Amino acid sequence: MVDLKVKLHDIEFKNPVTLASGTCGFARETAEFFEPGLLGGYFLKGTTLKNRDGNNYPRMAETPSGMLNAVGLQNKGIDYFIENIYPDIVDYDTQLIINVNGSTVEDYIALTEKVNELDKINAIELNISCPNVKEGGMAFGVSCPGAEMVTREVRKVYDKTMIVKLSPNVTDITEIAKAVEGQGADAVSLVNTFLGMAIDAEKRTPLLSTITGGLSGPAIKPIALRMVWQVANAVKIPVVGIGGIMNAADAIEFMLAGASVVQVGTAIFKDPMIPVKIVEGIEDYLKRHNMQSVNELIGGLQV
Amino acid sequence: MVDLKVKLHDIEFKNPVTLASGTCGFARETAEFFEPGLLGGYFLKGTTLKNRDGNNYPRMAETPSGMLNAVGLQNKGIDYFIENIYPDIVDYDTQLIINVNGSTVEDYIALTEKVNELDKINAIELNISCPNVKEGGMAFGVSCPGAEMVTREVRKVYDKTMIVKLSPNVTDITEIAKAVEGQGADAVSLVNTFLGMAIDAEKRTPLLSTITGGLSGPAIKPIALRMVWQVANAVKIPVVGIGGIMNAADAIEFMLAGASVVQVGTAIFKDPMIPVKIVEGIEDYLKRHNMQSVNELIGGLQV
Amino acid sequence: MPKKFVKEFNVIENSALNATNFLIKVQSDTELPEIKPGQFVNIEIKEAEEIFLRRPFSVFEVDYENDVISMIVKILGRGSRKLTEIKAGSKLSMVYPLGKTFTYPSADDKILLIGGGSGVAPMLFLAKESGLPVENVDILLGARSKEDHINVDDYKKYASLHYASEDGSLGEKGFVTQHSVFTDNLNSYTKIYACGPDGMMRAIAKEAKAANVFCEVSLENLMACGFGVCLCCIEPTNKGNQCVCTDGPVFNINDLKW
Amino acid sequence: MPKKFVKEFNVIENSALNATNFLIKVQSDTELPEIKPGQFVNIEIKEAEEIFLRRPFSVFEVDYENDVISMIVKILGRGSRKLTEIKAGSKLSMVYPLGKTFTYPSADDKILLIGGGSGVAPMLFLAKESGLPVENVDILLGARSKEDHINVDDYKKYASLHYASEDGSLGEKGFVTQHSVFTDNLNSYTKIYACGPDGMMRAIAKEAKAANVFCEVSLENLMACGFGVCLCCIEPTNKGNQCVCTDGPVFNINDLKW
Ligand SMILES: Cc1cc2nc3c(=O)[nH]c(=O)nc-3n(C[C@H](O)[C@H](O)[C@H](O)COP(=O)(O)OP(=O)(O)OC[C@H]3O[C@@H](n4cnc5c(N)ncnc54)[C@H](O)[C@@H]3O)c2cc1C
Ligand SMILES: Cc1cc2nc3c(=O)[nH]c(=O)nc-3n(C[C@H](O)[C@H](O)[C@H](O)COP(=O)(O)OP(=O)(O)OC[C@H]3O[C@@H](n4cnc5c(N)ncnc54)[C@H](O)[C@@H]3O)c2cc1C
Ligand SMILES: Cc1cc2nc3c(=O)[nH]c(=O)nc-3n(C[C@H](O)[C@H](O)[C@H](O)COP(=O)(O)O)c2cc1C
Ligand SMILES: Cc1cc2nc3c(=O)[nH]c(=O)nc-3n(C[C@H](O)[C@H](O)[C@H](O)COP(=O)(O)O)c2cc1C
Ligand code: FES
Ligand code: FES
Repeated sequence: MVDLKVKLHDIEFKNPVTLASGTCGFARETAEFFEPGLLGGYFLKGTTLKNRDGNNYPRMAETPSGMLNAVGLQNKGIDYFIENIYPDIVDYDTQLIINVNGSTVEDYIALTEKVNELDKINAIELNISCPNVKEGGMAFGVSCPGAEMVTREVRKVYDKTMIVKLSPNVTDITEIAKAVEGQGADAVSLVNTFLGMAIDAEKRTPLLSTITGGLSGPAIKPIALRMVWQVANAVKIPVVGIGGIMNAADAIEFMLAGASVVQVGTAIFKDPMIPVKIVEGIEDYLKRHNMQSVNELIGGLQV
Repeated sequence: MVDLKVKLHDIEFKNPVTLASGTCGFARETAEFFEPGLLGGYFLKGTTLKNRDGNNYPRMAETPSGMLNAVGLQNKGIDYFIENIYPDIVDYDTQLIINVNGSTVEDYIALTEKVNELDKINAIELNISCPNVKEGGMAFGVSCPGAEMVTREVRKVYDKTMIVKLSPNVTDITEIAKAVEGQGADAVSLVNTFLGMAIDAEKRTPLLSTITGGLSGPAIKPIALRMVWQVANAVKIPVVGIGGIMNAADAIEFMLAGASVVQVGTAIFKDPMIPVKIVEGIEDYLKRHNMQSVNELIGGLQV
Repeated sequence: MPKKFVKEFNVIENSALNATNFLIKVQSDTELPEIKPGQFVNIEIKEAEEIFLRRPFSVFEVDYENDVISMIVKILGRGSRKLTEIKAGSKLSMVYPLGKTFTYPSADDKILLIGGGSGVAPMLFLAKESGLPVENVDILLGARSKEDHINVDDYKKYASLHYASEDGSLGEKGFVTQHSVFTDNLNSYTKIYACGPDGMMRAIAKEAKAANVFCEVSLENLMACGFGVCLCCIEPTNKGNQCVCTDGPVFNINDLKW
Repeated sequence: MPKKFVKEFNVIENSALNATNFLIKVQSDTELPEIKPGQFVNIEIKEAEEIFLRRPFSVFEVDYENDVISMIVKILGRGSRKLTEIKAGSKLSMVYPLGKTFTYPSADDKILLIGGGSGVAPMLFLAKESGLPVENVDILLGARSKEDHINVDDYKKYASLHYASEDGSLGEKGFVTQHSVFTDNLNSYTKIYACGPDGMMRAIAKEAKAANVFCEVSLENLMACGFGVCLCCIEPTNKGNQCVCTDGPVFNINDLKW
């Protein structure tokens, strides 16, 4: 038997495979395909203080080996979540992590205080990297002072595991990672989507209502992998790897580069069973390579 | 008859389709497939003051809809070019542009002074964005002061068309574009490759000798297109669009986003005839859309 | 117990209905769940360059005896074209069953089903499933010309068939909303159902609203996931932005902001 | 006048030589240029997900009469596997002819051709083209076992055939460098040519250097473009980093840094 358990700061995941925020709804949707307890955890859909309608349709464009989205954090707000969704999912035998989003630091604090009350939620993911909203969002994530401020203020009100989600749309992601580590982040997750754009050449119009959107999927994997590798070598806190993971080999690559946990995002649009197959694939890999624990993979790249 | 001619500052291209530096050698190699006079121009292989061996093998890794390279500016130096290559290509009926690369500002100046002597070369492309060299390269291109310095100093010794090639590995590419515009750049070209990485999961080693390399190909197109759009809206000088252009529709999208000229790169590894097909495809598009001149496409996106 | 599945089906038939429409039949080696008109499958387009996402197609017929699902695929772009090239004997990965069905008519309803473009399949499926006597069901199909219509004579046992074509080559000349069953008798129907191009459905909805007739439309918004997690397929409704893939694809026009 | 071409060929044959090696024959509808042993084609692997670049394969045979080129494709990974699934009747896009040929033997040369793995094709092609009497040509093929060898009996008219297999199931047991033609008679050859796995070629080169015998190897470095523009396929040589695709793939071992 190989051991798939990994720790991220002080919470344990039964395996390193989790789903990325915004691509797994509130876990209930994937539960129609498979038992949520099969996965290490779920990073739930980005939640804000109040209801948000998100951006106008069309919000999606297919691109080579990827897609652009411009959802813009559509959600019914944290109170709706607590009252109507949380009770449905509280018994899932997996880690549930809330992805919180604010336009202001006060938003993040207010959200965190509400999340604090939820016993089942052992960790929070601060999204300071959403490219699809006008205020807040990525603005915090692309400068050290912005990232530091959000991290510092939330840290004051949150004692459980605090993960800060970083934007790849920066010159040096290690600077931002070090900045949030310095303000008490327990882990960093990366990457969020890359700001991109698609045009309909025949119609001469943008394909997204917002003109630009966030690029995800295998197309971004090489860049995301590089960033995870750089950040894992720059900070002491654990790293959650995200970006174009489609199969077990991809997940293993992120772990070799230094990720303790991985998030699968866009892949589940292609095949909702991929996350489960990745868990199996990692187990198989460990057996084939005579490894006892998945922890042996973390940062195991031979350079 | 539709008019395919475009101007970039004060030089004219017979059509907007050119080949990107590092992907068309010194134009002679593609001449084995087609007449170089069919294209608007060639951005020749990155040239340095002295011979450079480049990085160790392996230098290449295939990625989803793209590839990583870590060539590291292998070339025989500017003097070799002038003596042994320039005479071979001087009669090509197309624009030939030298892509110059330095480790120091002095290198750029010395190179430019030598290029100045070459009558056939009407423009220079300052590569301040190569991610695959240890000194210089991208270092200049990811900060405004660095980019400004190179641009300003080269401007002092170069009177013909000076194009500065920008790195996409930055938080805000419009800042860099505006900075080089402020120092006298006649045009900007973007993007160079994205810093990425690939790992062999089974062997647990990087696929490139240099660990990281530059990502190119259709995978990066949505990000490159967004950057061209942003820069075209931020500066007054013309923009050369680069990144994952595989066909006429892609080229047209870049022009709609604001590019006056496009460079085709990685696509020719897939099919050396693609650039010629793109010229034909643009002509066909203009006819179908009842346009007289390709200039109608530039910045023609309806938002 | 899962309610939705990802599965490789065996393609048992792919036949051209006309130049751009194909009937694709796939068989499962396990029992099918119940699938209703309006519900759809999300199909992986394999071995195609630069196609990343699945493509959604309405279920056209279900044969529970043989565990066979059929779809009518109209060639629109790269993915649908590639799909119509699939050979009997190959595999097709589908996510299913997705979306919700129509409000079924009651025994005394008189219904009009209007299909155009890629929206014909769910209308024919609903006609068959409606359980109404043939005289209570009218099907109106619209297309550019005779060649773009598919042969649906088999449905004469479920409904009266009416055709509109823009060039007048089959049935009445014009759009479906210009057809006599629509212009003259709209109030004779108690329920109208429509699926097809956005413009067509909006035009129908406008008239149905004016005539105050119950009307449901099945939308075909662009989708990334098809099962409610990406929030890309949204349609503004009186209940806020709703997901076409899970809250729909069937919507009552009174709930839409049309 | 172009010297290199991109063209869609018609696949006229794809037959399994053994479990992992396939003979693929393609026909041009225009006249072929001259193609020599060691030269290669760069093949587009169509309709394959996540394969972006072409894959290079040595030319195995050229039939100028019918404008047919053959390749022997060994399954190594995704691209080569996909290629071996191609059906006669389909199209194959190739960039050709690429690379340089070997230094041809002169009439009085006695040559040894050593092939292993995916490197068999250029050796057989060279044997045929060498123009030498059969007694002056030895072919030595290495593989893991009998099953991994392909049948090359047709080449008996051009050369004496020798086999090495790691398990001893065909010919002598061991690597090609442990085979008697190699260990006992190396000095009897005036020219040695080799193509195969890197390790094999390096081992051969070492012995050939020690024995001071002329030796050329055909390298199979990873390639992006195949025609000398990307500088990805480089091999360090005494003349600096050279491109395997244009300066090679054939190199004299004395020029290599091995
Ligand atoms: C719930 C649902 C049920 C459907 N049922 C059927 C069906 O039964 N039969 C059928 O033939 N088709 C059906 N469709 C439409 C089908 O999904 C699209 O035709 C298909 O996805 C197009 O893919 P493509 O790769 O061929 O086109 P692409 O190459 O991706 O696109 C070609 C052009 O069509 C546009 N386009 C693509 N998809 C849509 C869409 N869904 N709506 C509007 N414009 C679009 C694109 O923007 C582009 O301009 C349904 C769609 C939905 C959402
Ligand atoms: C000039 C030249 C001539 C060749 N001639 C032949 C021939 O006649 N017949 C034949 O079967 N093959 C030949 N090859 C090798 C052939 O190109 C590769 O086997 C093929 O590209 C592998 O592609 P793939 O998609 O199957 O493997 P991938 O899935 O891309 O790779 C599978 C594994 O193999 C490794 N790999 C891939 N290509 C190579 C390579 N070129 N060298 C070493 N390792 C590699 C990869 O790193 C990876 O680990 C030749 C190569 C060159 C450069
Ligand atoms: C449709 C969509 C919606 C997303 N919504 C969110 C979100 O609400 N919060 C967030 O932090 N990231 C969001 N993301 C980003 C993903 O969590 C992930 O960081 C990104 O998609 C890269 O991973 P991938 O390539 O595996 O998809 C979203 C991504 C997509 C595609
Ligand atoms: C193999 C390779 C070598 C390159 N060498 C150079 C170079 O010498 N100088 C330069 O400015 N850009 C170089 N580039 C970057 C390209 O010019 C281009 O900016 C980039 O590849 C993006 O375009 P594409 O996606 O069309 O390839 C190189 C790219 C590749 C793939
Ligand atoms: S397509 Fe993803 S929510 Fe509807
Ligand atoms: S493969 Fe590009 S130079 Fe050889």
